[in-house]
Amino acid sequence: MNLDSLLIVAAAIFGIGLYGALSQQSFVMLMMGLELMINSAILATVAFWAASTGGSPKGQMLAIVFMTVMAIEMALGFALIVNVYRARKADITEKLKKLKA
Amino acid sequence: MRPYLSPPLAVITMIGVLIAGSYAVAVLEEIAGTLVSRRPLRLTYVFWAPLATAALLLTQGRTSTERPDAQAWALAPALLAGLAAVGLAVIPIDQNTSVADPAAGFVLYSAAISYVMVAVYLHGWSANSTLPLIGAYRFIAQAFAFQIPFLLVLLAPALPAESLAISDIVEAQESLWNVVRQPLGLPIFLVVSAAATFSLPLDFPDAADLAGGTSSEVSASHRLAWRGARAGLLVMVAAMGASAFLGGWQGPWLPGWLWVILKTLLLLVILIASSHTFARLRIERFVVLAWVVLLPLSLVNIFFAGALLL
Amino acid sequence: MSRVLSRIALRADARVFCIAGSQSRDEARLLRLAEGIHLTGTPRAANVLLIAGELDAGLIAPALVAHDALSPPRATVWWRLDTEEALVSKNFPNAFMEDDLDPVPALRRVHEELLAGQREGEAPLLPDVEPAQWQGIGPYGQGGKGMTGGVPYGRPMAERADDRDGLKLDYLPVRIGPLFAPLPVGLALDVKLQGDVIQGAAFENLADASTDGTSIFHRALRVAVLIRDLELARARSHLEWLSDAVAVAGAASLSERILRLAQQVAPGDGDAIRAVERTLRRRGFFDWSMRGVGVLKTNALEGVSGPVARASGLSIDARTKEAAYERLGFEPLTQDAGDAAARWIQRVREAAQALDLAGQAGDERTGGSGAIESPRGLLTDGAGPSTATARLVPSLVVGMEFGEAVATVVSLDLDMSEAQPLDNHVSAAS
Amino acid sequence: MSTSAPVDVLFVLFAAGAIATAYLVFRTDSMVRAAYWLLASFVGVGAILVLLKAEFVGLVLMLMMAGEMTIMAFVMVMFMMNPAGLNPMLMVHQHKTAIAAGVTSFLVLAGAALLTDFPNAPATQTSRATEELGTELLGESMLVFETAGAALLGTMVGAVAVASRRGRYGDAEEGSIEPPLQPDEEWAQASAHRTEEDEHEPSVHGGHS
Repeated sequence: MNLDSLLIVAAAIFGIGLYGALSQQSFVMLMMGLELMINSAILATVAFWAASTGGSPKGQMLAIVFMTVMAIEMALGFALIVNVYRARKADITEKLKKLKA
Repeated sequence: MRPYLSPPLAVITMIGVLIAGSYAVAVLEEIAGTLVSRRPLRLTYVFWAPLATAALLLTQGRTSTERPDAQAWALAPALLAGLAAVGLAVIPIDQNTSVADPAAGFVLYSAAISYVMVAVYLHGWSANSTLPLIGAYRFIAQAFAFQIPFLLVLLAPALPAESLAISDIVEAQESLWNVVRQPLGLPIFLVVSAAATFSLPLDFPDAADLAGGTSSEVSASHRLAWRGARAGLLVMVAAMGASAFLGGWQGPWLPGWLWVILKTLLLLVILIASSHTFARLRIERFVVLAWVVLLPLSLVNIFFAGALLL
Repeated sequence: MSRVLSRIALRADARVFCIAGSQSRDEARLLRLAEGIHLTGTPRAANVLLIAGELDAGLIAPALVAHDALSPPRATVWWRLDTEEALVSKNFPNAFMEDDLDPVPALRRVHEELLAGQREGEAPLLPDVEPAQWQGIGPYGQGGKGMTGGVPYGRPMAERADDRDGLKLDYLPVRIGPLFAPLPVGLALDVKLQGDVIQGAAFENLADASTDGTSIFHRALRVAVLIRDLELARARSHLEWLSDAVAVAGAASLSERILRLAQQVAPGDGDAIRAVERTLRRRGFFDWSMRGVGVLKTNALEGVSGPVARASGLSIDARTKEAAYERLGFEPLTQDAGDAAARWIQRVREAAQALDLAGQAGDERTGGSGAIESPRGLLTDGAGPSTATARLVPSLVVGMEFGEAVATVVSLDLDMSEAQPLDNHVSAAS
Repeated sequence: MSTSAPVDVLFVLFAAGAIATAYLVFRTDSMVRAAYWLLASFVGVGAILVLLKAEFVGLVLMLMMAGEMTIMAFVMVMFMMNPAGLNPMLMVHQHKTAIAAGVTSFLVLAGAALLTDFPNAPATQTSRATEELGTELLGESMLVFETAGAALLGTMVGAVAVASRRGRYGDAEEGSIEPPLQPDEEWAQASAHRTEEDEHEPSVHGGHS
């Protein structure tokens, strides 16, 4: 386990997440792609913390900020899904050709 | 840092604790049921019945629902038993012995509790049948209601210890047990524990009005595994209560590990006796109770614990 | 190894799933008190199927499904009771039966023979096939047009419907019953579920209509009977119902205690019942569990009689018209709340009152007047009280959480064999 | 940063598991499975973080994700057709582009990771990381920590407001219609009035031009 291998794992997860976020039609599946990308960001951050910062707690701090971002993304994502579904009965992106109601 | 058990010994200990704990829970259940129903108490029967029932379930063949998610269905009891093992592992057996005592033991324990939701949801969902599915839905409402009070009420004992390691939490109770120092703690903990282990009066996902809920479609060894895992979960919360509020290994005359066992048994008796005493709440009442009463009370508890430190 | 396990398993209670015909449920209920057997709530937990009495025609098909859900090696025992007909023996050819069968020893024997390998486990009675073939017509082999729709395996896919949050989420059409343990025998609820909320409901009565009941209340329609016996039977009926209701509420051990009490009570034991009421109240069955559940307003109670009506404040009771009861100073009890808790309290108090009456009655007899107050309400020749009460169910359970709906139906104390078969399909819109 | 052989073996296992389960998220027909594969991927990453001695962050990640993924599974069952995977499904758009983007981003990031020379200052392998993090959270970085908390609170309030049925002026389905200016005017009239105005506006402008 070294920094290079950790970053390659993070890159692989990021790639899969990007694929999901771009390709999925369903809102929820799309959000799963986003989550995976944030997941890889957390992994990379902590990897840097462990290998390159001499163990300064600031690195872990950044990872916690990422987790906050993930929670915010989930909460807002779900709220928007509910709202869009209420207004348009749409649960996939294709049904939202225009954003104005 | 305390010496750990060697890995093989740790595994054997965990398996032994889980099996012995499930057996103790089954016997206590049997005794409580006999006393409440006012049947004559036949001791040989009480001690044999759990073993015989287990043997019966093991000799039988399993049946399946129509098109279950078979892997997830089989995984769920194993996951639940694994969580019970993880939770039990962080609890020190003795002043000088523990299976695992990580610095963030409290967080690991909390994580195990929150994965109970995953196990129960998978168990109900993957059976592909109505009653288990309703049980799974119910547990989601239940789990989100009890989890935050559960975390908060367990966090309060960590304050005087100034550590998230369970052994430090026990050590900090040398002069005064947390059950006295934080009088709100243990009662709240017992309520949320009944919810976390979904035992009566809060057994919503596996309730009798669902004919067993998430376990209504499981048979034979699968049923045994699920029941065993639930009993293991009960032991896991009782052991945590004993360590976090009743001073764990601390006590006069007897060796530490015996104190841990006795205190765990005491909490098990309280939990099982109350499950044979109180009527099941309605789920919406419980959700309201958890958010409106237990959550503020556990916050008060934490402020109180913090104020004592200043 | 497996032989050792079997030896140990011999000491276990036989795990029995009991299906009772609608005329035999009182006898079947008593098996809960028996030692050496354990009645399960679901067939999957059992290895022996017990069929009590003659099954109603509508219960045969569900009973076959339940039989195949038993854990193998499985066996069936038919406790014939007094029946002569042979619907059960035709459909369960391998069922163990004998004349004057004593159920508990027979179940033990079958259980032990199964474990010892002396009795061969029964094969499934239904063929193991998909209920419908996979229909793939969409571009990815799915059931209908587009991504969804169709009936992939004979199950309709979920469809959107209104819900209380206005989201129009999918609902799931499912049938609960007729062998779902908490509900009365023969009642099958067709519900539309959204999550655990019931959005639409209909019910079907699968119980055979009984032309003439054998209970003392049916006898009292024609001949004068001792009030002492009649009131004792009423108290028993209420306590047996209470035992069932407490079991559904999760307290199996308390349920057993109440059932045992129901067998032991004698005229004049009203105080024993009042002690039960205090126990139930202390344990929270009324205030925590049942308060506010299934409220019935007086104007919804057309044709409804008995404790259900009296728990909503209607003071109607056929007993007030009888001279003998007047002499005993009988006054009907009522409650105001009209919820499940009120119905629980009403029945418990009526049971206590009935025992008091039975204690005072001496040799008083009823008039045999053709209209009798049975434990469930007004019984006349050919019409039972459950018809009107059952009609309340669909509109009552819509909008309820599932457990609340079950508690509500239980609190009505239905006997489906009493309900008329004619308009047995009542439904409420979602 | 050098690690012992058992840790390396565990790392390879967790890493392979995290990547494989991340892939399976988009390769299953069952919504619940998709959500729980994602959870498995998070658990894999969390376990790697624990191996890196970032115990607290790793365990909190796992703890948080159990709840989040169950909500996700639940929302999927609520909003998505075919939640149980009775029908096979592949609901994608711009599939080839997405694959290309995924592979490219992996190659670029991995390449950057391999080619860049990062400073080599491994964390000291003590068990005090949790304690240091706690001191940091409630010491120097308290502002960041508090900001995160405030942001979460704001998000929760906002999310509830967005998702709830009642908008600012009434039912969400009917749109947020402002109340009338005159107290005795009917709401419906006010809204009809305004719609008319909106429709007339362009033609008025057209007349001027």
